Amino acid sequence: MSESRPRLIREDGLRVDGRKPEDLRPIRMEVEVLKNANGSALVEYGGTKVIAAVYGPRETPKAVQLPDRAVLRVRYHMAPFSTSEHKSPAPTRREIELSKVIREALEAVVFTDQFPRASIDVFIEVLQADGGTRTAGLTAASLALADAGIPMRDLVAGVAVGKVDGVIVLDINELEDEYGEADMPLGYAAGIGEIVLLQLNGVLTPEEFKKAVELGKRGAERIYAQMKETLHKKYLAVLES
Amino acid sequence: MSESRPRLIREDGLRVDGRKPEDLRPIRMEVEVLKNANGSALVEYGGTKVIAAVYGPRETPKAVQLPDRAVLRVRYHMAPFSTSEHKSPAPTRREIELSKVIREALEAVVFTDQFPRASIDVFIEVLQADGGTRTAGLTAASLALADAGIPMRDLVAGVAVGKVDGVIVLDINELEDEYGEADMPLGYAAGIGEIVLLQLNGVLTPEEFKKAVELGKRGAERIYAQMKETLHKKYLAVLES
Amino acid sequence: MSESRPRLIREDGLRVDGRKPEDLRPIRMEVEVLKNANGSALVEYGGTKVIAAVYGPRETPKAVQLPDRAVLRVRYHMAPFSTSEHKSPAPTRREIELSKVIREALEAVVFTDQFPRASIDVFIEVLQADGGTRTAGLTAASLALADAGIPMRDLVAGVAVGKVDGVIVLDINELEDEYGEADMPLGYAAGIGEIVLLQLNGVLTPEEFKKAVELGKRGAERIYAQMKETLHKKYLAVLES
Amino acid sequence: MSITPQREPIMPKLRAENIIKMLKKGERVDNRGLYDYRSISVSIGIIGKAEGSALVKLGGTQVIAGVKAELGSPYEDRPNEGVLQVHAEFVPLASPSFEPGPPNEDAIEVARVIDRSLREPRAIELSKLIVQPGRLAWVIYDDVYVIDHDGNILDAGMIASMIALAVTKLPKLEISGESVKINREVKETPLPLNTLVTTVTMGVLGDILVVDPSLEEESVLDTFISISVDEKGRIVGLQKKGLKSITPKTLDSAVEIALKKGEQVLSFIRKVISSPQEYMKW
Amino acid sequence: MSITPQREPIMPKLRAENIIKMLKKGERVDNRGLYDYRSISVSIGIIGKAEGSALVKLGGTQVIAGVKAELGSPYEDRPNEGVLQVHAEFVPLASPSFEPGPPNEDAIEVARVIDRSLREPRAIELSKLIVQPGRLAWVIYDDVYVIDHDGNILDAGMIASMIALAVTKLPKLEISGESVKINREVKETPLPLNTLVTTVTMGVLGDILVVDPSLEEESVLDTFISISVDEKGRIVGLQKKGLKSITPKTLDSAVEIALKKGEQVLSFIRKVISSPQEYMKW
Amino acid sequence: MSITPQREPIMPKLRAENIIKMLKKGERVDNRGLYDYRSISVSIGIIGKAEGSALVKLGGTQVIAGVKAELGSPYEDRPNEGVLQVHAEFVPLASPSFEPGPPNEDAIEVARVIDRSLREPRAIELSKLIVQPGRLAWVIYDDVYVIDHDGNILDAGMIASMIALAVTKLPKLEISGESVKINREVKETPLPLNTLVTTVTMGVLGDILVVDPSLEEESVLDTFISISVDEKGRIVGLQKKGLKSITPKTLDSAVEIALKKGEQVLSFIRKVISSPQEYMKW
Repeated sequence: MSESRPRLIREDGLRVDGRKPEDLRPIRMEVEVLKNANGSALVEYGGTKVIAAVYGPRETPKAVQLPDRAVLRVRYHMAPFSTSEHKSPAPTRREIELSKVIREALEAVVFTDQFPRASIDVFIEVLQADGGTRTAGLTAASLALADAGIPMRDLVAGVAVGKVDGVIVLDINELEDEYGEADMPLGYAAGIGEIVLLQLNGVLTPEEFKKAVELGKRGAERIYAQMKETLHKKYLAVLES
Repeated sequence: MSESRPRLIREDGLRVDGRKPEDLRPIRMEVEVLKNANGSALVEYGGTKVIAAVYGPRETPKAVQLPDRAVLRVRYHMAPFSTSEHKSPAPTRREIELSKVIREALEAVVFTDQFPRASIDVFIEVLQADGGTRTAGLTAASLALADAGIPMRDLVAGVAVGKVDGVIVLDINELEDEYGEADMPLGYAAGIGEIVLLQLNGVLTPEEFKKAVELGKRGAERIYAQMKETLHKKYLAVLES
Repeated sequence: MSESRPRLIREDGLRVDGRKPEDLRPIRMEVEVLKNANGSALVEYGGTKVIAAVYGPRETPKAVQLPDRAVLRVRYHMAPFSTSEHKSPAPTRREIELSKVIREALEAVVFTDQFPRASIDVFIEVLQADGGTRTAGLTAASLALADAGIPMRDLVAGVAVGKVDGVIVLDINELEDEYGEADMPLGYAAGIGEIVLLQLNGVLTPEEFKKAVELGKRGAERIYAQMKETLHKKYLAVLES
Repeated sequence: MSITPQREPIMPKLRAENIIKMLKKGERVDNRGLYDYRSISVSIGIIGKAEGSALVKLGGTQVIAGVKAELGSPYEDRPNEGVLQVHAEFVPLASPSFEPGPPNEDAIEVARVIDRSLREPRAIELSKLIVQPGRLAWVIYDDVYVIDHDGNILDAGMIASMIALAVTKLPKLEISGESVKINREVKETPLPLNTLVTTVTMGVLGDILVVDPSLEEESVLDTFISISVDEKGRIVGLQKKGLKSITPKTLDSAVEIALKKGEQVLSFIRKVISSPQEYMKW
Repeated sequence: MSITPQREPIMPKLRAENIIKMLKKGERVDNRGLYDYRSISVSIGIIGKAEGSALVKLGGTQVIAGVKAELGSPYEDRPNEGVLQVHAEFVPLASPSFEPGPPNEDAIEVARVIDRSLREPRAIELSKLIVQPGRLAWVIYDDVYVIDHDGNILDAGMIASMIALAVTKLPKLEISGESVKINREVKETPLPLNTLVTTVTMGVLGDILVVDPSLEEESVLDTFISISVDEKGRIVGLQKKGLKSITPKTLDSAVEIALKKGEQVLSFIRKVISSPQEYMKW
Repeated sequence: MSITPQREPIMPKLRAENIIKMLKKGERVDNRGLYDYRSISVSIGIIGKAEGSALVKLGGTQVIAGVKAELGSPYEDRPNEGVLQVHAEFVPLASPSFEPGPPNEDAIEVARVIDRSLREPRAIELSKLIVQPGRLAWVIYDDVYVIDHDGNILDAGMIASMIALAVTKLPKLEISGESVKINREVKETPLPLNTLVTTVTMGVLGDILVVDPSLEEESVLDTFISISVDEKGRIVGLQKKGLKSITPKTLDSAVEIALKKGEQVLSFIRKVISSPQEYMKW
């Protein structure tokens, strides 16, 4: 944090990658990218590349079944080559926590009560990590669930808001995450206006926090629109074929 | 063992902490110290602090059930802050062996045949280790079983006898354990006069061994009396309330 | 591979241990060497010592049962003292692969369809490793299966062919394995002329490969004959007793 | 893999409905107000072998935090700082629903939220814990040990950790040439702290917020939010948990409550650590 | 312990019989000839953070190979060489029959066959990857990541690995005195290669050989042989897999086919790595 | 967690009752006296690659002890001593009730009792196994490998360990400056021993003691006591095992028997190691 901390907001007020504080990185979305999975999606937020697959509703071992709803089983996992340094394949404490946080975000929107005793399995693989992997992963998971035809109350868009050099900025990249003052991942069901994931890793005043949530919601709404369009295109393509 | 081995018996014949060879350390006992467990006890032998909880008789996975008796499941475990150096939470070979030895000591007194297919689970947590943790743990487990109302042939009192600077001494502390010539943990059902736990870690002549067993029995009897009193007080308190 | 690579073919055309290229090492076989196992065998190829035991057909956990055949469960395992350097007991990736390769070699000959829902368990312990442990292990497993009375289409003999200093040689030892150009373990059901195990760890021209397979088959046939004789002797002994 | 958990413990339906009904009227089964903490009691120094320790009873929940200091390597990307390691163990002694074995996702989450709440506002001044830059540093282990689980483990663990760290004394270092050794006989230097921190955990029932939920309440509430605050009134961490969503409006209220309740808890912590001798009984 | 696996996925009996019947007539359900590979497509450089990477689609099978370079110790018995580590992960995203957890025997076998196929013909000149003899060497991690499993993972993983290694550029080393650091901003030196290598995997049905079996074919064929070949037409590895035996005569045919098909695959790899820019789209 | 085990193997009730009835009359199903060991046979040096090895057959029980010597760090609190590590593996080859996997509590107990029995009387003079004080020491691995389990693994393992250690020759060390290497071609220095040690294991049936119980006897007896003795007639270890208690009176008898039988076993061990060449057949 000390020596070579880079400057994150340039003199012209722009960020290290030339974005304005409220800009998203270029975002790419694609669904049905895998053959075996019931649903799948590839999502890129700038250099962050994530792929998600959904299997289910399917049979699940008795020991984890619930009588009145489906269980969600979610794994957030990083490929060994996704980070600057080679990552060991064993799940880290961070991966275990993020799997839980993403699962809980999805619990809030999936109509699990329609599939008692079944499981809906969501596998998220981070292929390249450049900031915002959990939120890109949540977006990908939501798209993959839609692609699998799992009924949901709403789609969920994920985006990380940060504070860098004192400025509240949208969709932080790895450099901004590492050297910034705060990283606040948000999962937002924009159609119904509900927050399904929220963490704060950093320090914010109450005013900054309010501003960050506001900026995050607006960013998520834009991502949400792109998600809708992506799914719409796919269904059109299906209808037209 | 070499360089800085401290003197364990002072010129006046007393031990490093001022006790006579046949002295116990100050012993504290308390039962019903936890809310969730069916029975619990806190036991201190000098600086050694141990807490034990009993859950059961309760349902147990089919794979471990026995048709004609309850299974005992016992875990002896040390808190990471219980030792001079920070202890990793993964169970050591020592903890695995001591869990077995304590389980077997309890098998000898619990009327397990009254609860076929059930399990009686005993969890012992060493909060601070200053010598005699397994025997203090056994005492605590026995109190917690009584507190849980599990029927037993007798209570069991644990105490470690040692040999330090050639002298057979009662209830050794950590320093005496580390630099002494022998550590002999004993579990004794004093009411029925039976030995339920016995190990020897050290070297004794047959005569010393006899003396050590004798001293251990006498010490255990004193601890046993205090256990009875502790339970008695609690039941009185219950009756009076 | 560089500095002190020893010469593997001497000026007289013989190998480091004095064998001709097509020579086997002294081979010892013994069956029924253990009391508990249903079948067992001890096999030595020179300095390589392997023991195999068979338990089964026996009941197996539901989760692994197959409705129309027995499952084979095979473990190839090296004793900690079997290698030059002390080996950790945890299974290595190599041991996991070899367990699979040996299991598949046995699948090809065991009449597993006669024992639906059962398991046939084969445990191979390498007591000393001096080259060719998997092939000696396969030979031992095959003998132990016969000793256990498990019906098979044929016995299987294992032998490793190698290329050392450019020469194709039979039954390589550890030195030849370490410094040679190729190690090709072969499992051969000589009675029916079928290959059940084949791997190549090294570089061969197509012509050398052909020659190596040929040499391996001839070597395996000799081992196969000794296996037959070993079993024959045992049954004679049984008949005579 | 994170899996939807079984709800534990299973509560009679009537009892559950009653708890909900009362909460909707602003009442709680234990007569607390919606924003009241249960009573908190503290015992300091109960683990003499630890460099610092505290037992916190938050209602029926009991958590011990034990702090140990060891020498180790600094992180490669932080060559001039000491190391903080927070771990939580939910030992089976504490609850019929805890299993022996490595920490599960709940224990890991508790430890990581406490860790971040300490790390982000630099509650501990890690730069003062370096011994030889790039080579040797103090490694501070904060172990959160749950011994009785009656709800809101996080706040109990956070308070216990904060107090244990605040009363921690580092052992003396004996340095001779290259060799550095710990002399645990002498413990003198307090851990350098920049601020106290606490978490405020609330259950969420629609737009109703319930501070410091008990185990019974936890098992009928689906959703929780924990907000970490420091002495400067800043938000230094946040974690939403549970199965349901939260609206932005409720989030605003939660922040407001957390700042207010957090201040109270921090005052309590300050009181404890300023007269530790009064809390040295167990 | 290796255990006879369940057959996955379970295929309708009629479908299975039809596949077999067709194979016996020399035909395949997807209209390929017995010795034809499915179409192969390649995307290079999709993982910018990796020193080299390639996504290979072999029919419906998708495999990513990512190559990372780190500094580490050389093996004790190879003090003058760098280290190659090949690992394969069959992540549960790729198939309903893959489970989370450490690599199972199938993933380990795939990794080890690729490893040996690279190691034995010295495809990578490891002696050029030593930094300080006996002390410091490049450790090259080749991670084979299966993301969609439609049969013949080995060949897809081998091709992806070979291409990823061929396009790998080592980061710059910044050496000052004893200290050696990796500067990943500058990646310049290609990995020194001696030859390209590939595997050719065939299903075995009696004396019929079926190149590049699809998942459907894999599930009706019991036995497989994978033969590794290099650019000099040598056999640099071989692995028989599966439940049945193979006759020496069929083995001879397999070698012949492998040499021929291997050459074709190696040409394809050469084409890709000689004009990598054409394959940089995903 | 230690769990009451299933009783293995299950024995016909009549057989069990008969064994008990006989023991009560002082008789055993295999015609031994109550205090008789089964026949012991020894093969030395069967593992040429080990620094020392012995196969011991105690009746139907077969145990191999293999001793390996490596270089490693001394323990921090024992900077002037070598290191002894005793491990036991109950491999599934040896019994239908043994499972593959890491050592269970029974295997750990056997290893630790052997370890303590060697360590406490300083059977091996560890101070002579230091190479560079505080930095480099011989690490002696004694691996107890059970290959056939017919009861009383501990005594078989102890005897095998003692013999294997007594015949162990350390490899030569090649020292040049800072570098120390093991040359396993030359093995010359015997391990420095101070005394021989053995355990004497007895089954307990009320006040009846049964030396060297067979597997059948083990499965009807609930309780065991193992007493370790050295050549000076001292008690150098003790472990009570099993489900029942033992009275002080029976304990006295057990000590008496152990001292007597231990002396006999130690004589046997002495005989073996004084003419090892006679025991080099397998």
